[in-house]
Amino acid sequence: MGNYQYTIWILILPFAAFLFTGILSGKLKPSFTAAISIGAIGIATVLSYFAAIQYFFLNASESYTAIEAASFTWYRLSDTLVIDMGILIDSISVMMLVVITTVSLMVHIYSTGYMKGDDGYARYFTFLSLFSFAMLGLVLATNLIQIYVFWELVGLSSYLLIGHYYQKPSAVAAAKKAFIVTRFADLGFLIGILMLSYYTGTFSFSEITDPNGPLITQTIGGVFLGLSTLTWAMILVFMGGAGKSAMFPFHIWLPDAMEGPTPISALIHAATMVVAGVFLVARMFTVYSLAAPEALEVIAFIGAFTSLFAALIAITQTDIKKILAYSTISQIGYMMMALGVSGYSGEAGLGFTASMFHLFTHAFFKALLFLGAGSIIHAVHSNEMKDMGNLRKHLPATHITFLIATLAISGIPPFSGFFSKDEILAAAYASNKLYFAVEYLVAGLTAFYMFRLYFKVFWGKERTYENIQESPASMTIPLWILAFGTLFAGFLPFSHLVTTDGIPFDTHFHWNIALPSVGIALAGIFIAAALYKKESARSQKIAASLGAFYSVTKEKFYVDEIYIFITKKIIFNLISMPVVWFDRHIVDGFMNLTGNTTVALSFRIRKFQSGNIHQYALVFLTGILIATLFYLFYYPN
Amino acid sequence: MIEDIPLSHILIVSTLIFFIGVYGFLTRKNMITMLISVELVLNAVNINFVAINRYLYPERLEGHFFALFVIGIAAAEAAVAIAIFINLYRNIRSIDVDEVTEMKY
Amino acid sequence: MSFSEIFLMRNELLLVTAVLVILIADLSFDADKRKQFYYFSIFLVFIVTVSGLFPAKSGLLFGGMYQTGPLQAMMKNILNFSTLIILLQSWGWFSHVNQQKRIGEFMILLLSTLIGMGYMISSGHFLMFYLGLELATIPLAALAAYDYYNSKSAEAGIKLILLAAFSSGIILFGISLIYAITGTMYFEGAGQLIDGSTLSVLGLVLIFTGLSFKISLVPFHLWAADVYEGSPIALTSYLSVVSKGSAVFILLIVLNTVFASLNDIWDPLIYIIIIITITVGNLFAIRQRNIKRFLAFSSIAQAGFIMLGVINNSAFGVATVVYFMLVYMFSNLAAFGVVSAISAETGKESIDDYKGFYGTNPKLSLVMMLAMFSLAGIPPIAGFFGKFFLFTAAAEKGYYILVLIAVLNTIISLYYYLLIIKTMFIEKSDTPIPFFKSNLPMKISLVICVLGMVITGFTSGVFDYMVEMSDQLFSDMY
Amino acid sequence: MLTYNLNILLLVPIMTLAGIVLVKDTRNARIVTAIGMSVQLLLVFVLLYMYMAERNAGNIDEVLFYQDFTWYESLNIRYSIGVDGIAVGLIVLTGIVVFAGVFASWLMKDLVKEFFFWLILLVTGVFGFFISLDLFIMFMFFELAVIPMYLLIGIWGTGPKEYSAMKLTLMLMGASAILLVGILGIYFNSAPDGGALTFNILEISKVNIPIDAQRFFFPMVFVGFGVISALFPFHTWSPDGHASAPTAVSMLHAGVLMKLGGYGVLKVAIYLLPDAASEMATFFLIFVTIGVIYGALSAVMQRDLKYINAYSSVSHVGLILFGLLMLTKTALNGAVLQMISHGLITALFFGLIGMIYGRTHTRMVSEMSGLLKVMPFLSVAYVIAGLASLGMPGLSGFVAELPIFVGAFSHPEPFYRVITVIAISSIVVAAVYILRVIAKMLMEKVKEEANNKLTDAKWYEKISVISLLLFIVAIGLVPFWLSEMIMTSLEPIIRRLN
Amino acid sequence: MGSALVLIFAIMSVTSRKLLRAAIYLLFVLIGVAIFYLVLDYMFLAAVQIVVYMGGIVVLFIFSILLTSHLSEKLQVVKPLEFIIAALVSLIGAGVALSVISTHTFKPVVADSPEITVFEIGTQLLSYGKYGYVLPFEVISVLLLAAMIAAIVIAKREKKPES
Repeated sequence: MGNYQYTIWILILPFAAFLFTGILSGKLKPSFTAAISIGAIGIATVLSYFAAIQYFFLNASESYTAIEAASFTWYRLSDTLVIDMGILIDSISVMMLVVITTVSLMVHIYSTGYMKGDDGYARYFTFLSLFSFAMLGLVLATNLIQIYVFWELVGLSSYLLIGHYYQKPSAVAAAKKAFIVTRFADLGFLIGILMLSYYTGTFSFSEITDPNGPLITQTIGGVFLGLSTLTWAMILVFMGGAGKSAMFPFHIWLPDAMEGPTPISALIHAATMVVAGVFLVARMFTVYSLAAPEALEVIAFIGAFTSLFAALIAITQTDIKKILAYSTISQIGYMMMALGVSGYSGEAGLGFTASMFHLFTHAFFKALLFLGAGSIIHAVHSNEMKDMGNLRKHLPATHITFLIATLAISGIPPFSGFFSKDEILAAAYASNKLYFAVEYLVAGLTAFYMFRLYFKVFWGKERTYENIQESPASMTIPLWILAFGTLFAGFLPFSHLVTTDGIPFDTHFHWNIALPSVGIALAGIFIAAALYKKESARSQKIAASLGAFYSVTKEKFYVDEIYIFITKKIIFNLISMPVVWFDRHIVDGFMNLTGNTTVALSFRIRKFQSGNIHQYALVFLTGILIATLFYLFYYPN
Repeated sequence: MIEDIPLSHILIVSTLIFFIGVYGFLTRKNMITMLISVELVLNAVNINFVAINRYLYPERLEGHFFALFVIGIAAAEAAVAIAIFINLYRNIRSIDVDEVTEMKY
Repeated sequence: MSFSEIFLMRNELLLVTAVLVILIADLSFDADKRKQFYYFSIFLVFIVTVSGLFPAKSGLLFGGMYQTGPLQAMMKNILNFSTLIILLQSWGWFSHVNQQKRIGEFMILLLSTLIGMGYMISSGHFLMFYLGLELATIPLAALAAYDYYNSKSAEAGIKLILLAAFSSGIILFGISLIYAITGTMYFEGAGQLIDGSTLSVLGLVLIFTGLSFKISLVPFHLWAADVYEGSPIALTSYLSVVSKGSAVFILLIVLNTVFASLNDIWDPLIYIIIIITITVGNLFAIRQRNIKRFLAFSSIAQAGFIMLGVINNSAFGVATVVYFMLVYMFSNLAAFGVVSAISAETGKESIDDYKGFYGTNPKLSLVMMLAMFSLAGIPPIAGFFGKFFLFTAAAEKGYYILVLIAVLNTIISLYYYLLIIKTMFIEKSDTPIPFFKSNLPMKISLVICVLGMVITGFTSGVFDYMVEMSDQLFSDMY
Repeated sequence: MLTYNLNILLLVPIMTLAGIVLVKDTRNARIVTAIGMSVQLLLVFVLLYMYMAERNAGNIDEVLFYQDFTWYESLNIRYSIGVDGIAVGLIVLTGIVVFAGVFASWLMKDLVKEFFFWLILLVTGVFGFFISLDLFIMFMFFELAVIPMYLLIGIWGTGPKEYSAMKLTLMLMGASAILLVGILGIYFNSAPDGGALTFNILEISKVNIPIDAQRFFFPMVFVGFGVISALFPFHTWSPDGHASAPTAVSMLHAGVLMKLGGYGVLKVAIYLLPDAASEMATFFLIFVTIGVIYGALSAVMQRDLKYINAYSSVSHVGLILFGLLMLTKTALNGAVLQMISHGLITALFFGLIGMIYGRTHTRMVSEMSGLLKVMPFLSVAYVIAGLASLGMPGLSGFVAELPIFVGAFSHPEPFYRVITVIAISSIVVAAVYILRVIAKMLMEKVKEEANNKLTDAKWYEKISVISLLLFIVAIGLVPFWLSEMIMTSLEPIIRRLN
Repeated sequence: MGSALVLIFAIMSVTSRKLLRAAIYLLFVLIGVAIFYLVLDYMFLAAVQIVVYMGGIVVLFIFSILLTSHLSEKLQVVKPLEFIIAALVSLIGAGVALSVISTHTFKPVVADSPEITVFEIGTQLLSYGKYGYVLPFEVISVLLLAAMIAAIVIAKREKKPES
């Protein structure tokens, strides 16, 4: 145990930076805005590292326990249900702190070069601070509502940053899409939270995820469609995670989100925000593992499926950022699958550890890839691979760092990706051979498409470039730092740090799995080299021979079209339009009808008032007669 | 003499006159004839009052006096009504009720 | 009967005196001093009105033929006051050349109907009731036909007198039946002897319908619109406020004395009549383009609302009716005042002519708006309180459905009142009624009405006093 | 000890009214109004402060600053006023919204005096409604608040204003008519064990109205108040009315007037008729839930900004009724918060729409684009309003909707949870229609040539916008003070429900 | 049989196509009614009936008929439908009234009654106690005055001024 009070500043600083630069936007010099943001995240980074060292290495005890470093009541919903805002320090949150602050700081620095001269320079940094704050708040959350709050804020900053080039229609559309898709997924998350709170009467992780707590030890709730209510709740929670982490079928927003500035893609859509779903599942892992194993199976399935699915699409894409986006989806699928196959405690929890490990390493190499891509785009002013070729001459620093990251993601030792991927494969192998087979294939596909990208961009034919030059130091330094991380992150003893129950365990190296996986990765690399190292027609031939399959994957399995069909055709045209029609014509029509009928009736009965005295007298008399007859029959005394 | 005629007989007659008057009021087009019908109605009522007074409550003359006043009022009413008829006649040269339907609906 | 007791009748006596003084004065004011004569007459009415403000005692005169009490006095005050206001509003009409000479006769006839109403309200005997009723009707017919170059006016007079004669025939028939059963025409005696036989029910129906004619309840209302439209405006407002009010009050007295023991029988009758009266009145009012005719139907609907207080058949109900009459007087007379000002100035009586009226005559249109809101029952204007108490009265008896129907009908009425406001405030016209200055009496009357509409609701004392008086009346009389 | 005289909340508007009548030229009319409403806003905050101070001092009375004068003795109608936390919250809302509204209509051109007169009269009614504890005066103020609407829309509105004004007025007054019957019913059942009948809410809350009477009158009171809260299927006045109304009126109407309904449902229907409320909640919930979803779905297809916002109000105000009908403390708390939050948000929306309309002269989303570039202040404010409306944490919408859902979900009946899930899905639809507008109207390039020359907000518009924004953020970030204030005041109602 | 005659005259007075004849038939009815009064020993009333009605009202009618109509002119009859409805309503009305009256059991008839003298009538008319009629007497005098003024002011019309 120790005093982690200072961690509160990790949250406060970016938030203060956001508020300060946000409120005074337009009044500050853009460079000053950037300086404030960088300063804030820089201090936060230092504090995060300090916290990590304190937590992992200055910790006296054998196991890592969760510590509530700070907590105050933000909002009282009822006498028992209270929403706290606080800081939860445990192994995964500390690990995430390191990841987020590091990548974020790098991206901040990188951006000063990348975004130079942009109209929205100040705005960009303001929102970056907001994102950092939200993401840090998310991982430090002590309870479900807090995580939901920051979850939404993360989504918001993602929306704002994707839409940074708001005058570009495609960016606007992408931002909207990202928001709405994740929002829809969050609906499930929210309902899941409500269900959990209904059964437990609390939002707090410390109570919900307590392995000896009531939620896990006692069966609660009824059974619905063959699964317990708790399982349903956990599946719904996962739905939120799937939305943020772009799991099938919610993945569609992520490739479009590449419309944002590239550093944003690196930070939000590669390293940090998109793994929030993985983090969420990890955060709730105790419950999943001990009380809702069926939900875990769902997670494993979705994860495995997505990783294959996205990898297949990635092969055929031509936009470098899209390729990276699909690769991100695929890699997150890996992590999800790993969580899904994981057991609880000790060696059985390898999948969990592996997933976190992969998350950690992935953050470094994927951020590096994106920033490298950013560097390329910065130089070439295009996203399309057809505009690139033989860039290794022009962009040497970018080339080297990019290659390191590509090797890492392909799982080539000794780069970090190799270690984490190996653990995942081992976990899958131990649990489900089918998943192992799928992931094994995906490893090969990954190596293939990444090297396809690499070769097409850095080798291949020289194109005509306009005054092309290597990016400024502000951009290359972060690349080198991240490359350094990519190189050495794999050597961290993760199973000693991050485990399901906080108790470290020893892993041994799975040679039987590692060697074949390296083998298939190399195979992928060789195929890619053969096809793309030199410009040739072979790739087109293969594509043509695959025919329909090629075009289906190139069109991303038409998932977007299905979505558009469902929203435009079904929800808008078949539900909303009729609702509007119903409202205008039936409901409002009824109100108007009442009025019109009254007026029409008024016109109808005007003959009653004919102006003729005879008739008046007749009506008079009839009135009397009716009254009298009424009494004669009803009061016959 | 009242031994010979039962009360109900008189009441029946008066009621019939009343409704004859009503019928006249409903069917006559000339205003003066309508007024005549009203006089029939009033007379019918008067018969009622007087007969009831005489047969049932002879000790007090309430019905009798009532009838007396009704006659007086009938006269006043007729006078004013006829004055208005004449005025109308000067305006539209007719005292037919079907002609006075300028205001309706 | 002592000399002092005769002062219980001071309202009627003063009115008779006033009539006689006007009769004489009419001869002594020359043709060029008609305005002085007009003011003189108003002054007389004013004196009568003020005299009514002195505390009134209750008592019986002439062996019970005449009965009075604070509530009756209050009702008479309302009627006197209304008459005063109506006369104040009439100068515009009087000042026309062909009317000038006949101010005297007009005043005499109007005041004599007021005498009739006074006697009617105070009657304790069917004969007095009948005489009062006739005195309150026959001169009115003449007044309706007063504008004798206008065939509409004559038509109004004819419709009024013929149908009134017919309805009084019906009332008389009813009275004769009651007489046959009870053998007495004093309300008190008749009330004790009434037996609930079919004959008495028939008598009740006939008397009730005869009075309904006066109050213009549907289906006995058909004369009202035509007569209101054809009559001079002064008389229209008089009919809709004074004449109607007195009839309602005597209906209350008759129902609660003579037919008190039959209230289970007359409740359903009133119940149904309320519904059809309000509905039909509203439905007809929606479509009217002539403002007088419009107000006629609106006042028919209002009569239906008044009956909500009658159906309560207790002291509280009586108080709500009297209170509503007071409020209704202010509101309706404010409306009629504006209409008559415009009519006298421009001769326009169609609602369409009121387009853009706010642009040219903001003050008058504001008065009109207040009147419309008051009639519709919009707070904080007095009409709201009046209606609310009437609803309370009906609800007290448990007639919630009836109240519901009535309040839903207020929406229809709100609709057409808003139409008037819309015409004045929102719609534009190329030829709006030009700006004009109202004459002094008109201004005074409108100020009084507006003050009345605004203040009456807030000063709870008025209503509380009425409830108290009404309780007293019930404990004294019944 | 210093006590707060609530009458001052009525006095200031009335004096403002007098001031408006007395001043000669139109410029001064708006200055008088602005001063009056600023003073009012200040007083509202004094009230808030004193209320909290009093509560912190340990005063646990059900209402504070209670005053009671007999008015109509014969009917036991009393002028009783007092506030609890709920009322204070809504009074604060009203103060802010009207303050913002006055500044938003600074440039009102024709018949300025009249406009402000009617506007302030309406406000007087609203303040009166929130402080009253007697059903009679409550009803009186209710109608007083509704009726100026007719003229405000009819004279100063746009589009089919006469039709809209008439529809709105008639439907709302129709509702109040039904309500009247309900109130009379409560009154005549207010002393089932004998004793004096009363309109006083506090006194009625101490007796148990016979269950038959409750069953009969609850629907009337609920529907009566519900219509002004756009209860399905009686909501159709709302889109037309809001669309036609001038800016300040839309702000006040959607922002404050629609809340009268919710407040009434809570303080009259639920508080005084708790048994029937429990029995009939399920039935009415069906309509309310339809309204929530239905409003949201309708908003998606609208093209006119005001219609979008009006339907969105139908949906969001539906959530108020939804929370109220759940009858759990958390949900009630959320419902009250939603009243305040939605009031601020929708007022901001309508204010902004008015300001944008004043520049572009169109409210059609398709006829505008890229406004963020030309009017950044208004656009950013619009985005924030949108985010608040779709329930973004950190803004008031979230802290209001969350307790509704949590409270609704904690209901023991499974049906309620199912219906809650349906209602929650409206927030996704909300995201769709809000983001659609933001994307189309504010972002992308300016397509219309003329729009390039438009100016951003003027100082008075900034005052209006910022005052609203400030509270949206304040409540969103620190909901604690407000929710605690409401929560304590919900205690008596909860006790009645059990 | 006397009453039958009265009824016949009554019917004729409301159906006669000639105006003047209708008035004359009314006269007969009135006489018949006066005879009723005589039969019932109400001499004074009978006298008043004859004086006021025959001397006043009927004469008034005849004058006004002469003023407003051509004697030869036949009165128009109402449309058949209107006639049927009117007849029906009257008949039903009569039927209802008769059935009610005939089923009602009146209190026993008091056979002998005291003689009524004009003096008694006069005394009662001017007495102001119970069963005294001085107040109605005064009221009807106001009424008659008003009616007189009304009739004059309406009937006496001047030429419309040129304006």
